[in-house]
Amino acid sequence: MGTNRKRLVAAAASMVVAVSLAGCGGDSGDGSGPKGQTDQEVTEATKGGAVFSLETAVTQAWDPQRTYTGRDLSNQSRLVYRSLVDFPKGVTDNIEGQTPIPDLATDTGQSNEDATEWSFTLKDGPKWQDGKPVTCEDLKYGVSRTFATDVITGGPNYIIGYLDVPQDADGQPVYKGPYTGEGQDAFDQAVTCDGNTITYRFKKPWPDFPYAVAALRSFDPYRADQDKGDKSKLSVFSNGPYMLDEKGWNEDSGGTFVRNPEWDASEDTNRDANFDTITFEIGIETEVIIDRLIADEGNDKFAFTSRSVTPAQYPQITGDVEARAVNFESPFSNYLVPNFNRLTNLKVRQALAAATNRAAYVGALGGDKASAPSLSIVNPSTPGYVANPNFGKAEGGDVEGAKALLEESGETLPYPIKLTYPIGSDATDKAFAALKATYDEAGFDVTLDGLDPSGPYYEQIQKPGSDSDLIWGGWGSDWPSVSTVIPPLFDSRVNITKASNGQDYGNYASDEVNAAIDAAAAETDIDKANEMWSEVDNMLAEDVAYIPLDTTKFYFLHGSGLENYVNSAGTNGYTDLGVLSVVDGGK
Amino acid sequence: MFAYTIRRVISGILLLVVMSVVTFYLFYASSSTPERFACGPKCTPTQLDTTKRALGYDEPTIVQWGKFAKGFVAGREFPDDEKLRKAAPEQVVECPRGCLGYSYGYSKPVNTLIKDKLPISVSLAISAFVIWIAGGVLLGITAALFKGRLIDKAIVGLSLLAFAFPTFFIGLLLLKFVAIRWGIVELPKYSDFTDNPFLWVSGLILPAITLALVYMAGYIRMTRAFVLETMSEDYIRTARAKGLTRRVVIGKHTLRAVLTPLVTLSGLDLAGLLGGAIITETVFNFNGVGKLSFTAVQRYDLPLIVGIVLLLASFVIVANIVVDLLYAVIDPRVRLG
Amino acid sequence: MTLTASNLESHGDDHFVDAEEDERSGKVDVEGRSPLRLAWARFRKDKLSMAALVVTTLFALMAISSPILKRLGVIDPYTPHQDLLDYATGNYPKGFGGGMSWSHPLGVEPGLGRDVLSRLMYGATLSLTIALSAALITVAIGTILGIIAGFTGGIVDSAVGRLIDLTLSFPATLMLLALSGVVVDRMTDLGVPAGATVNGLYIVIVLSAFGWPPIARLIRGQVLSIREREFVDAAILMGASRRRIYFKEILPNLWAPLLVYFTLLMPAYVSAEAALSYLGVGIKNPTPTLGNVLGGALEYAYTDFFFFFVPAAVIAAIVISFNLLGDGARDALDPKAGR
Amino acid sequence: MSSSTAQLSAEPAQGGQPGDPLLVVKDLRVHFPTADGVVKAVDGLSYTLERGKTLGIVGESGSGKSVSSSAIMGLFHGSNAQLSGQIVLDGTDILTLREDEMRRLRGRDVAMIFQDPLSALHPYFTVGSQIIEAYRVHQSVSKKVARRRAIDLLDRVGIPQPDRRVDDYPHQFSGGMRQRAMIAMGLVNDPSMLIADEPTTALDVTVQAQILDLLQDLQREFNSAVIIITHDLGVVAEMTDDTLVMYGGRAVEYGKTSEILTHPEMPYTWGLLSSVPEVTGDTSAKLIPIPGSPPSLLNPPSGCHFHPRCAFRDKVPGDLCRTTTPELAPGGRGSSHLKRCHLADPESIYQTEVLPEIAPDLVDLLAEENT
Repeated sequence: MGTNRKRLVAAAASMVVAVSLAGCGGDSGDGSGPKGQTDQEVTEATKGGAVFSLETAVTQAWDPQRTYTGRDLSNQSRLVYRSLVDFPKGVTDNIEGQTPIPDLATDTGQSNEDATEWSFTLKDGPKWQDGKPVTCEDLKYGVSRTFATDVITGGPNYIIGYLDVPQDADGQPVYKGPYTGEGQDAFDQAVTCDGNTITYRFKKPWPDFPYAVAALRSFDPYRADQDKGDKSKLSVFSNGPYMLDEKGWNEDSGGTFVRNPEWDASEDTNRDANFDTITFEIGIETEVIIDRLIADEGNDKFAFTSRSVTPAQYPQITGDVEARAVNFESPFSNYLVPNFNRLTNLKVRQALAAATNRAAYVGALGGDKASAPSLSIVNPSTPGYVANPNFGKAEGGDVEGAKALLEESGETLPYPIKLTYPIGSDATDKAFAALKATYDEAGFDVTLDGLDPSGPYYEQIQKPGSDSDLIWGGWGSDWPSVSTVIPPLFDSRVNITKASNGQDYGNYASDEVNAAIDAAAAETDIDKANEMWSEVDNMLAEDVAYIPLDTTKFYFLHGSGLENYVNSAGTNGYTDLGVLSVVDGGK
Repeated sequence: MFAYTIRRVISGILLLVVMSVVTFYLFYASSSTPERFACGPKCTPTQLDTTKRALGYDEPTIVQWGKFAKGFVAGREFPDDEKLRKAAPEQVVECPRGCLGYSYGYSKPVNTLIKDKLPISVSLAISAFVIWIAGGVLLGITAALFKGRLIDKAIVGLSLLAFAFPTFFIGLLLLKFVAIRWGIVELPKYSDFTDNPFLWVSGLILPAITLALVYMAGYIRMTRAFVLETMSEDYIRTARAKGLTRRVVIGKHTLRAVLTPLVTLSGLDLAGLLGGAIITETVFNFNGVGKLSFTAVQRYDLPLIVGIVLLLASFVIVANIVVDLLYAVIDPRVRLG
Repeated sequence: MTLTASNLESHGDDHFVDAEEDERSGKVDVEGRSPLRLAWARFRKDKLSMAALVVTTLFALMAISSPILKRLGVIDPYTPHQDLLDYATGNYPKGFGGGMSWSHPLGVEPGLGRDVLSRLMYGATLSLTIALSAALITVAIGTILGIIAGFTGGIVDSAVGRLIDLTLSFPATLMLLALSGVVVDRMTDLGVPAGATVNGLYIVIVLSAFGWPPIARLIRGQVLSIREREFVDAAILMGASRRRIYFKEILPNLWAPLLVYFTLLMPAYVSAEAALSYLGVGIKNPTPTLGNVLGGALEYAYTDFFFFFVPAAVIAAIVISFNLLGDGARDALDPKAGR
Repeated sequence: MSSSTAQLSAEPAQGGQPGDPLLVVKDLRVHFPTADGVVKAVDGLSYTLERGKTLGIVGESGSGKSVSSSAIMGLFHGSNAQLSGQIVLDGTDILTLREDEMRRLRGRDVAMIFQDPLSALHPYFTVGSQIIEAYRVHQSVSKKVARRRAIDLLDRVGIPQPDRRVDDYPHQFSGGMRQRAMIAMGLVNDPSMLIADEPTTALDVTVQAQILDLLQDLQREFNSAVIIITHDLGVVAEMTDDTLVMYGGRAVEYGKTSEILTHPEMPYTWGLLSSVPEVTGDTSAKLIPIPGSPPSLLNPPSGCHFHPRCAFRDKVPGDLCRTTTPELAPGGRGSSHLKRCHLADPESIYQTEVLPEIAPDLVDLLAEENT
């Protein structure tokens, strides 16, 4: 069941590991144990039936421009909101599964040479749930809403910095969104409609723009006449295969989606739309969800979840139950950053890196079903991932090596360290206690500073003058590219201001690294760019700008009445609702 | 009695005004950043600032309170930004008189949210109330009548046991074993009474028992003490001296006297619960006002927190008045003035 | 969850008098034993109360000794023993009963392998410390305000009365939850060490802040009745200062109800700590309290029932023994308050 | 009025022979086991009461006077009290009755008027309904008839506008009226015996007199036997035929009221007399309270229970008062005057040492009488 600290944290957790694409390495294969991701495949399906999604965290928003949680982005894409381009259904391979395919657009977009301008042409045929066609204006209106940062909150608003709209004195775009219409001219120049063709203009090259379109919902169309601002946060106006039923969405208990009669299956090939209805039951404790899925009674036979089995429940996942389980690496990575304002001695940082006991940390989290030690801040599922050679063995915990480095550092021992982390589940607390034990053995004196991630945690770590020495961070890339990992976390120019260090919690600032980032970001050849990113990662590791911890693993369970249960790479490893079906159509 | 009621109501209103000021200062004047939740993940400091302004958290507390008070008296429109309201009239949310504010976490007026959730909390409170009163009073009387005997010891002992284990633990035990593992009852789930009374009852049974147990424990002990105390009163001796049967002495004379404090206390306890039982609702995922308030706390949803605090306070204040009036009805000696 | 305060109130002024005891009450002991010795004599005859006294004393001894035992290394609530866990099953303890052995009599916890008994003992110490401090402060605030209100009367009395109304009108559980972010931040800014200290202090402060009104009412009532007695008049006539009257003349007459109330507040606060911990407020892991040890065990209802049940049973044992002690003390101190 | 009551009381006597005393109490003991030990509230009490006569039981609170009368009412049935001895009421030993048999006697054959009518009347029921209830539990009559009876009785005990006041609650009555209502309730079934427990204690002096008058009138009219329990010797003097003085659960002096008041033979009775100002109204009289406080019934003093407070202990040879319990036996004034005291010649001590202190003028009066 879980302490509700988890729930206090659940909301905030989405802030940290907000979203990611990236498919996930299939492991397993040795015959025993739960299935791996790549063991899953799509088979023939029968239409019909009702499926149930049991969830703990409430859905923050059904407004596409305000959505930023991986699960919700994927679900929206498969159920109700189509995009210009999309990731393919039912594919578990990381590369193929995370390569955009056309959806509303006729192709995957045309760019100019330096990738500062992208154009897409709309297909003929896609309709809204009231039968009106999806137009270029709808697309343009959708992204314009993001500029209304006083109303459209909670989404990936940073994309407004990419579009070529001039800035005002405060450094904010002069365009203030469609509601007040302030600066509309500037926006109309950045995004233009020419018949069925929409063109986006950016300030800087954006080579992987189609990935962002497929991964996020920010560029999805939105109908101006359906927009009631904040009032629309939980309403759905669909152009996908399903639509919200007449009862609507209840913010605390969920809702039911039924088939959208205006959706045309022949034209949309990326959504099988097998089941007739899907009901979201939200706000349930994780343990209860898993207990219900284990019990597999009544409607729960047709249920699935995005919550992983908790370590306490592992012993129950055996036999028939195990056959309904799948366990694989998620797109979410966790790491530690040393505070460069305080830990100025490289040897001390190196000692910390050496002493970081990933094996104990992973063990406390529940072992190899819960998490896997990692050797880079880049998630292994992200195209371009390379294990970073600077961090030694995966299990870590080199006490002797750390002791030697600390000796060399010339600091007085034990060296005091304040380790700040967001309180979460009981397992999280245990994991940090495990890290502390090895650090202390190596000559540090660690004080654990667990803070509530719904506020105090960020207050503490984002203050430039923070007294935290070591800070936990978690990250999932916004779209499958290293460019959404390293720059947002270590580019001091976008992060560090007088008041805050943004997401550069360690206050890391290196002109060298910044220059290398610029070079990699401008490279339009993806393979070449990945090599350059890998070099940047090495530079960071040499400075010990971060210490990798682990990759969170998903351990999902679903009811026995479901078929074609696939955790696609394109749906962030969550259940791909584009292929999911009910055994015999529920008959 | 009328004048008394008016006087009590006026002092109750004054108390609520004071409470609203205190609550505002406790929450709004604090150093926390309520806008962070609304701003969302990967929020830059500038966006945080924009959000703060949009939510009106940048204004002095007293100004925010003034808006709240004005909204309560005269109604209010959201969003707060007048320019935006004018530019985008379709976004305007009317919050009529009695307005408790607008929850940015839920994007709904606080009043709407409370109105939606209240039936759930009220159902839970009332069904628990029925169980604990029936069980508590019956068992309390039984224990008193068999004072010192085995049955008395068993009742008192068990009630102490029910009281000693934390509510959430008992709730989880019931949920995990009785409902999920053994499947003796359906998974607790709220259904509207008007939709299906049977489902309403069966969905409520475990949470209601959980909530009732701890109260029942208290009421058993209280009833037992009241009965014993009453049975030692002179007028009970008089009743016996008249030659009344034991049944009449206990069933009429004793119970009539015990009724008075029980009505008072249970009225206040019920009022305290109408506004939601945070732990029970959380354990059983009942989306009543209790869980709503818990969610509000998790999200730093200040208008929602303040609204619920004031609503619950008004329940308590009203209950106090009602109980005092009721007291005057059931106890002929009491005269209000 | 309601703090038992409301129930306590009604128990406090029960006085059920049996017909036979009516006769007895008239008698005054000719041997002149002190009331305290009489109460003790009565208390000693009550087997249940004596048992409760023994159990609470054991808990108290444990609470006092476990920091010492921790320093001596006899108990160790923090060191992981992952070697005792089975990595393949998700780091469950190897062996019988959750890894029970001579060095870990109650086994080790899954995941990290910390000693369960040590965590329970040290956790009980912290929970009892919190409960004790909160109960002391609650009683202190209630007593001081009650005495002042009862003795001064007039505006002060009605001001205290309004303050009581105000405090009681706040939904306590919600306030305890909602204020935690705000107050903990504030206290950290004021320099209270972050982590267990500030979180523990928060619990103590808010429990006291919302717990005092019933005591103030009780004491005010007692003061009003004591005030009418001659010895206070005498003290006033002899020119005693007001403060002297409060503390020298009145307080000694209040200790009996206060003692009873205090004994009953302790278990209420131990439960409150657990409930708040469940809701995410209070001292956090790794520092153990009964609340967060129980919170960490809740997931194991199916897979390790013993680990799941023991912390709750310890809480229940504390609550029951302190309640019985309080009941016994009340019966002994005021034989007319019957049960 | 009287004819109707005669009718109602025309029930077969339960084995009592005409001419036998209505009530015979023999060696009554009422003991309460408590956590601290056995409380001997009444320890070996004996007395008799004839029809139409009045007995006064006097003593301090805690002397056992109320307990003994509660025992007659059978109020200890079903409690943990241990009763022994005999209480023969109209030929029936009520200690041998089962509770339901006893219940039928209560209120019908023997009724009780309690001290402090405010607490003895149920606060939540009207006075009338409480009287009606008392009537109907023993008589199968309709509510209407019972109500008439209640109004009649309220009228008889002197409640003005009884048809209106019958629906009032006890708290709406004055103290005296409440006691009158209490008496009405006691008399409603025309009992052969009435026990009045401190009927006037809670009342102010003028009302006391009215109530006592009323009681006397009614006794004459209904021909009931009455036991008046009081600590007020004035009441005893005015109302009673016989007097029983109780101390520490035992009778210490028993005899005709005139005898006891004029020739008391027990220092405790002297003490009682000396604490009563209105016996004579003599201004030169001293009020001499009895030193010390009542004895513990749990742990009573050895020998004579009164010895720790007795001023005349030195007049008894040896340590007799402390070691030996005196018998309740005739003293120097004949077999009908019993006392429990070791003093050889209490009469002379009273005359020479006590009386001059408490009632100087009475000494002369007595002297005249003796000559």
